[in-house]
Amino acid sequence: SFAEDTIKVGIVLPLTGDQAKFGEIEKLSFDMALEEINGKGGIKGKKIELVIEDDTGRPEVGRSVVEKLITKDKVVMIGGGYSSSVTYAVAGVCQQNQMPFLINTGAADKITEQKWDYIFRLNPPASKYSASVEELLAEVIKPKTVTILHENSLFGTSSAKSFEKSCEKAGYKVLLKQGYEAGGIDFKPVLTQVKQLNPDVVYMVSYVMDAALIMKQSKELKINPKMFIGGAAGFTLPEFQQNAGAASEKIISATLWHQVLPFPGAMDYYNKFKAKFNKETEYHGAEAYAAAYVIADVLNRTKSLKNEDIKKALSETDMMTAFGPVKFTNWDKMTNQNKASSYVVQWIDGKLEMVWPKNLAAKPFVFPVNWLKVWGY
Amino acid sequence: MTVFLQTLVAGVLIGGIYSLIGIGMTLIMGVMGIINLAHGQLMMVAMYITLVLFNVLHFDPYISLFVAMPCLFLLGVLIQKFLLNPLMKIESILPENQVLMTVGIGMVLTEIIRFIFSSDYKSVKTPYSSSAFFIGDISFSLPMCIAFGVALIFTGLLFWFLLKTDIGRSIRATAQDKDAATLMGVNTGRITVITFGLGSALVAAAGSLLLPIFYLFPDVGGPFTLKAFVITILGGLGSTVGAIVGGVVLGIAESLGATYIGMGYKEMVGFVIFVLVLVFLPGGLKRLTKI
Amino acid sequence: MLEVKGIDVFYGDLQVLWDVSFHVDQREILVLVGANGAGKSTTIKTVSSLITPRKGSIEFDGVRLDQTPPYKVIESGLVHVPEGRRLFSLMSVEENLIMGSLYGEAKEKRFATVEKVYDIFPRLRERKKQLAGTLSGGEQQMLAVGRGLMSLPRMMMFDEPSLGLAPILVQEIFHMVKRVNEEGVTVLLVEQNVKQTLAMCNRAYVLENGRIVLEGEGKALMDNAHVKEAYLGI
Amino acid sequence: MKSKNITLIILGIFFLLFPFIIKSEYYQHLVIIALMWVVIGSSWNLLAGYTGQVSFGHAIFFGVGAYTAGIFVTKLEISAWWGMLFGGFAAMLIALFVGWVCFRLRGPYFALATLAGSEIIRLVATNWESLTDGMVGILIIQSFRSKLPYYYIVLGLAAACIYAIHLLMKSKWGYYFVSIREDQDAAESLGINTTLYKNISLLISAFFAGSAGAFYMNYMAFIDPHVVFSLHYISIMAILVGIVGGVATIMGPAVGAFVMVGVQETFRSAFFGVAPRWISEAHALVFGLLVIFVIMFMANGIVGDWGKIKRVLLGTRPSA
Amino acid sequence: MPLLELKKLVKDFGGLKAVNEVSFQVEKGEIFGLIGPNGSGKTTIFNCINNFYPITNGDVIFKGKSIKGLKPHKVCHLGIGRTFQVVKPLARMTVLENVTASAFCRFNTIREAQKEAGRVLEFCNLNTSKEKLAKSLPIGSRKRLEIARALATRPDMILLDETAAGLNPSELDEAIDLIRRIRESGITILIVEHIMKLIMSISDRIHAINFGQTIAEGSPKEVADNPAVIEAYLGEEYARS
Ligand SMILES: Nc1ncnc2c1ncn2[C@@H]1O[C@H](COP(=O)(O)OP(=O)(O)OP(=O)(O)O)[C@@H](O)[C@H]1O
Ligand SMILES: Nc1ncnc2c1ncn2[C@@H]1O[C@H](COP(=O)(O)OP(=O)(O)OP(=O)(O)O)[C@@H](O)[C@H]1O
Ligand SMILES: [Mg+2]
Ligand SMILES: [Mg+2]
Repeated sequence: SFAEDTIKVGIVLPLTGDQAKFGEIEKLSFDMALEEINGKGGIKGKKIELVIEDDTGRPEVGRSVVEKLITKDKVVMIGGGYSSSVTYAVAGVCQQNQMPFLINTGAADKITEQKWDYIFRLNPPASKYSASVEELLAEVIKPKTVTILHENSLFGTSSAKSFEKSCEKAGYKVLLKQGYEAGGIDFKPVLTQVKQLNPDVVYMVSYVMDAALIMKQSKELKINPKMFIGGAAGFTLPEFQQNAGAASEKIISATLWHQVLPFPGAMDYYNKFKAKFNKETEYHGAEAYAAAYVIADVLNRTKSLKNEDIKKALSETDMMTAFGPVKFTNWDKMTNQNKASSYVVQWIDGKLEMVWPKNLAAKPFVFPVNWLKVWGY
Repeated sequence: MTVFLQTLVAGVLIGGIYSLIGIGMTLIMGVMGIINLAHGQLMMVAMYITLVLFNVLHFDPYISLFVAMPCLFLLGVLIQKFLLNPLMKIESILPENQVLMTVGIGMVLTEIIRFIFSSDYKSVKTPYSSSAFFIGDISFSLPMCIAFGVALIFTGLLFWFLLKTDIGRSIRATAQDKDAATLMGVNTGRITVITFGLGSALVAAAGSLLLPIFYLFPDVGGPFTLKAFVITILGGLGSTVGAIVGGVVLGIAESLGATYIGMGYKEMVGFVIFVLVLVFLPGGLKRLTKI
Repeated sequence: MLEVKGIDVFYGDLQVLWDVSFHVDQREILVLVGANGAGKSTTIKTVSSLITPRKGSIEFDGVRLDQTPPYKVIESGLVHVPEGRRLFSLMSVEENLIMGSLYGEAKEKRFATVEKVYDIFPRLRERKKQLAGTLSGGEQQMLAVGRGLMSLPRMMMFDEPSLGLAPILVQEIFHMVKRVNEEGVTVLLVEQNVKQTLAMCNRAYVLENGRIVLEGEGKALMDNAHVKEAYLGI
Repeated sequence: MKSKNITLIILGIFFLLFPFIIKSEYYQHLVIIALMWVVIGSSWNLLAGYTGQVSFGHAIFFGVGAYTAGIFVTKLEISAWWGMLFGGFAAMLIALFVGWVCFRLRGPYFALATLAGSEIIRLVATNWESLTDGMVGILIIQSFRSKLPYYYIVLGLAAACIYAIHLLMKSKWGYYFVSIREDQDAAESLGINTTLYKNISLLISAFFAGSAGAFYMNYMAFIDPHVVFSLHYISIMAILVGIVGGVATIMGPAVGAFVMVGVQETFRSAFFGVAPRWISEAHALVFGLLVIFVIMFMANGIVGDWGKIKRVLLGTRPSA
Repeated sequence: MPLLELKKLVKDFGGLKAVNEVSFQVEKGEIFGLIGPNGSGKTTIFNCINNFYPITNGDVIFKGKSIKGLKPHKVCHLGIGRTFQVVKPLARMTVLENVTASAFCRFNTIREAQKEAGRVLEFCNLNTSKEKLAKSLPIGSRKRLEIARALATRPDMILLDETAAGLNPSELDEAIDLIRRIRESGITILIVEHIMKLIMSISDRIHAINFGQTIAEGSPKEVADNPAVIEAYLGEEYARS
């Protein structure tokens, strides 16, 4: 391809290794968005070319990738960034080289707390994922006691920690907080403890398969709290429902995104992805898809392809995407951080419905729930 | 008390699955002296076979067992014949070359599967996947009980096979002195190949039985390889009965650890036991029980 | 019975045997004599097909051993009791014996043969449950010979069976070799104990630096000046 | 002998001038990473190749070194560069314990115990949040914008490591290490305190691996338990570097490090963008195949089997 | 004062008493033979002296001090060298390196150690195989290498375990000569051997054991004529010839 005809953007994603599954979804979403954008004529007559490189989930490889993108491929900006460790390594290099970097997944709070002006983040930091659940707890469920289970990943640990803090602030007693290594077969030991403690709320930060196992085993043990709450996207995926079966019914979950959200293009994106690749997508994909549109928007608005101009265009972003509104501002200790909101969804009769915030709810929140009856005992 | 009992039951049942994984390892490592770091990956392949049979032909995983086992037997045979046996002839400074070879094999298996099936999580849903029965307050998972029973059966069969049949004896003899076994009329090349095949077939059984309970992705194997080592060392190398005892002890220890130390330390319990046994009870539980 | 014709044998690039030819007749005791490193063990290993000669042929009762895979040699009725015993150290004495009888007739008569071996070596009966690896050197040698007998061979090759044995046992081993021979088994014996072996054998070959240098009846060789000087230390 | 010295001098000059010859930060980064692997691979080689104690847990020492440097920043608020000094010593401290436990074992059991050890320490680092911040990881601010300081520091470390091992192997200790590898009982009967010398080898090895870890912390500025205590990417990679280059040779691990980093990057980037994209996706597969290939056909590594490789490349037959 | 003294040495292997209350004294400068049928516990006694096996009961006194429980390498430093019945060459080191490694026991610099090694190799007639890898040696040379390695640690006493097994008569004469020269250089020798020609001709005194227990001790002739020794070990035929 001729350099003049295309604008090169580098994308850093894990395409092999243990995070490859998500890297793959994001890559497909980027590709899909790219096709749409270029199909509509690209940017001022030029096509965008995404140079998607595999970071293998290792920071030093991520760094090789970004150095290569900058020096060899001469990209104008960089996107992607899945795991926090890689994202941070990449961000450091980008800042040093004054290369604009739009992060769409790497969630460690610290990444945008470095006062790095070339680093922008579309997704909320890990500590903000549960905001809407907290509202729901305060207004409807009003629990006295809570137990927290979370996977021992960066995301799991930090969101469990911030949820614990807000519980303490709200005056709910945290009876138990336990982390686990993802990929366990048997959660019964800890679930037996939960059953014994009999909390009002069981809060779980788990990815999809662990989530299904935990719910199935909770059902086996007949745990009976006021509510089971998922703190992460694991509980919103169709695979969760398929695997957990009856045990998924009436579970609620926080989510950053779901196709039922009233954002223009959300449902379209979901359907199109499913039709095109014959598999499910989820919020990671939506983040990537939205990021691609932000990149296109920025490249459209920028005065030139100079780093500084692109950075300026990025910081002036104010648009609606399939992932929700995107606008980079400085708040709390963070720089160039998009303020994405989070939502609560509930599995009602085998379908995932938006139940919170109230103004966006598609169905009323089902509460209280008689679990033993739901599970068919 | 309920917490303790339920923890114990959960531990024993998961121990059944562990034992099944360990039996294959005890054959390959304990008897043949091959340290197989691709053990879990072989199980992973068996799980994918079971999955495909379920999705395409709607075979119940318990029936697929009888397909996955021969398939993995074949795979094991090929690996031993073309990758591990030739190594014996190569002189190198470190005998641990063979261990690394299995690391390479594990990587290749994982990546091939990833190429075919992508990294997505897969699982099968059977009516009994999450069925449980209660005795008093204590819940027993049905598929885990079945796995436990199968583990017992396989242990018994293997025990008998190794001790009482000529092929079994030939397997042990080959492991101890290849040349001498050859002189006694043992086709040692074929014996190692059969042994690796059998070990693979056994771990395939574990895979098929695990699938209804667990889920599946290309990297699922790694942690199970490590568990298999713990079990084999704990039970005592080459001891079939040791494998089942080792599996159950590991299951119980992990469960108790999860309940009374913390869920995050569950995996660690296994490794700590592993090191303790290696150091303070060389020979494993076999030494205590003399079986 | 056994006919070795002009074999050349190499370890890698290193040639160890040069054009070695000899034959063993039915029912005789044949001895190979030679200094350390002369290639005696190598010859035996080649006969039992553990090593393939680059040149030449080996025929046993019409079977081309050099074209037979090593594990099939025992089925043709030829058994090799290796140097250094090579027992299955983690198996019991009895299991080691059983390993000697994996095929055919030997398998059918297995338990009777085990008893016979125990009669020859009562020490083994005492220790039948002990692991072979914890036996003393002499006990191990007995077991190695016993294991060889288990296959009911027509011909046995012994590689230094008296190595490291107490004088009383050395005698026993020789008696035993004789007895084995009297029962109709042809014997090929490699020994350092030159005097005794030459006295008891029918014929012998002298191997030096990988070549056969002398051949003759045992008694005749004993009078040979070269043998006297080099091997009998007279 | 002389031509060998000349080669070494030329190599030395090349490495000293490298950042001025190749200005691309991308290649500089790759060489920095490769040099770091020279240190890890050489340290593994000392313990495994020369002393015969095959460690499957070198990530323990690498990770402890890295965490020492990181914790200096987060807990003591002093520069992570102190870690370059103390990271090595902290790794030695852990090595004392590892040695105390694992050296009771021989052969593959030692290997398995070190493997378990590295998993244990990874889980400790994950769960001991008050010290390590768990999976949140440790993040520091890089000291230098330019790559030059990092380059020369790691170059110095690699040179020191190789030279130290070179000297060591010509001394009494070197003889003792190899004797232990060949036969521990014989070594013991020759008056060699095998426990002591195995530990000495382990300590030296741990020191270099720990220093490499501390360097990693300084250079990458972010670590978490999965990154630095990784079985596959640190412990196994260390073995591969050693084996590919040639165990029990001085330059083997150095060659192995450059080959492994080079091959990995070449495939990962699909031959720098020349080859079709799917090759990049298959890079892990290629990696596995490479392992199998090396073990089958170059069991003594590139340096160890150099004669053989030359023969194959030149198409000559071995002289009979 | 004897150089080495065993006091009621007992070694159990889980019920099996491999050595049962064996006592003897080896005087400085003598060649002391130890004989006994196979499995009578000779190698086990060696392994107890330099503590490859922990002693169950009894004591071992060397130069007037108990060496019970000392690590094998310490025992070596105190001045006891040994060979192994099943040879243990450092296979992928050269012969010179094998001996140099053991010479480091008394010398710290590589130059001195190599010099000592050269001297010992000369003494043992291994000079021609200096640069060969130990694994490529034939068994006879390997046994001599065992002796050379033990000598290079400059022992006061050396334990030889069947170092002449597998030698033919003329090689045997060389071995006897070597052992005599070792004694002449002032080293006390404790030797186990089944070859009567050797043990009877060079030993000053012989100690015979059976089933781990002493059955006789005395000059070679006394022992050879002892009925218990004949019955258990030599056999009637040997006695007659
Ligand atoms: N595996 C091997 N690789 C290389 N060379 C070998 C090997 N085995 C034996 N040799 C060499 O081959 C030659 C003949 O050895 P062989 O074992 O046949 O001798 P031998 O006559 O049986 O001697 P001994 O009396 O010591 O048993 C020796 O020089 C020996 O060093
Ligand atoms: N590690 C061990 N475990 C159990 N039993 C052992 C062990 N080592 C030796 N034995 C037993 O102890 C007894 C004495 O063995 P030892 O090796 O000392 O005999 P030896 O006198 O050296 O015989 P040989 O002349 O054949 O070498 C034997 O019966 C042997 O089976
Ligand atoms: Mg021989
Ligand atoms: Mg002995």
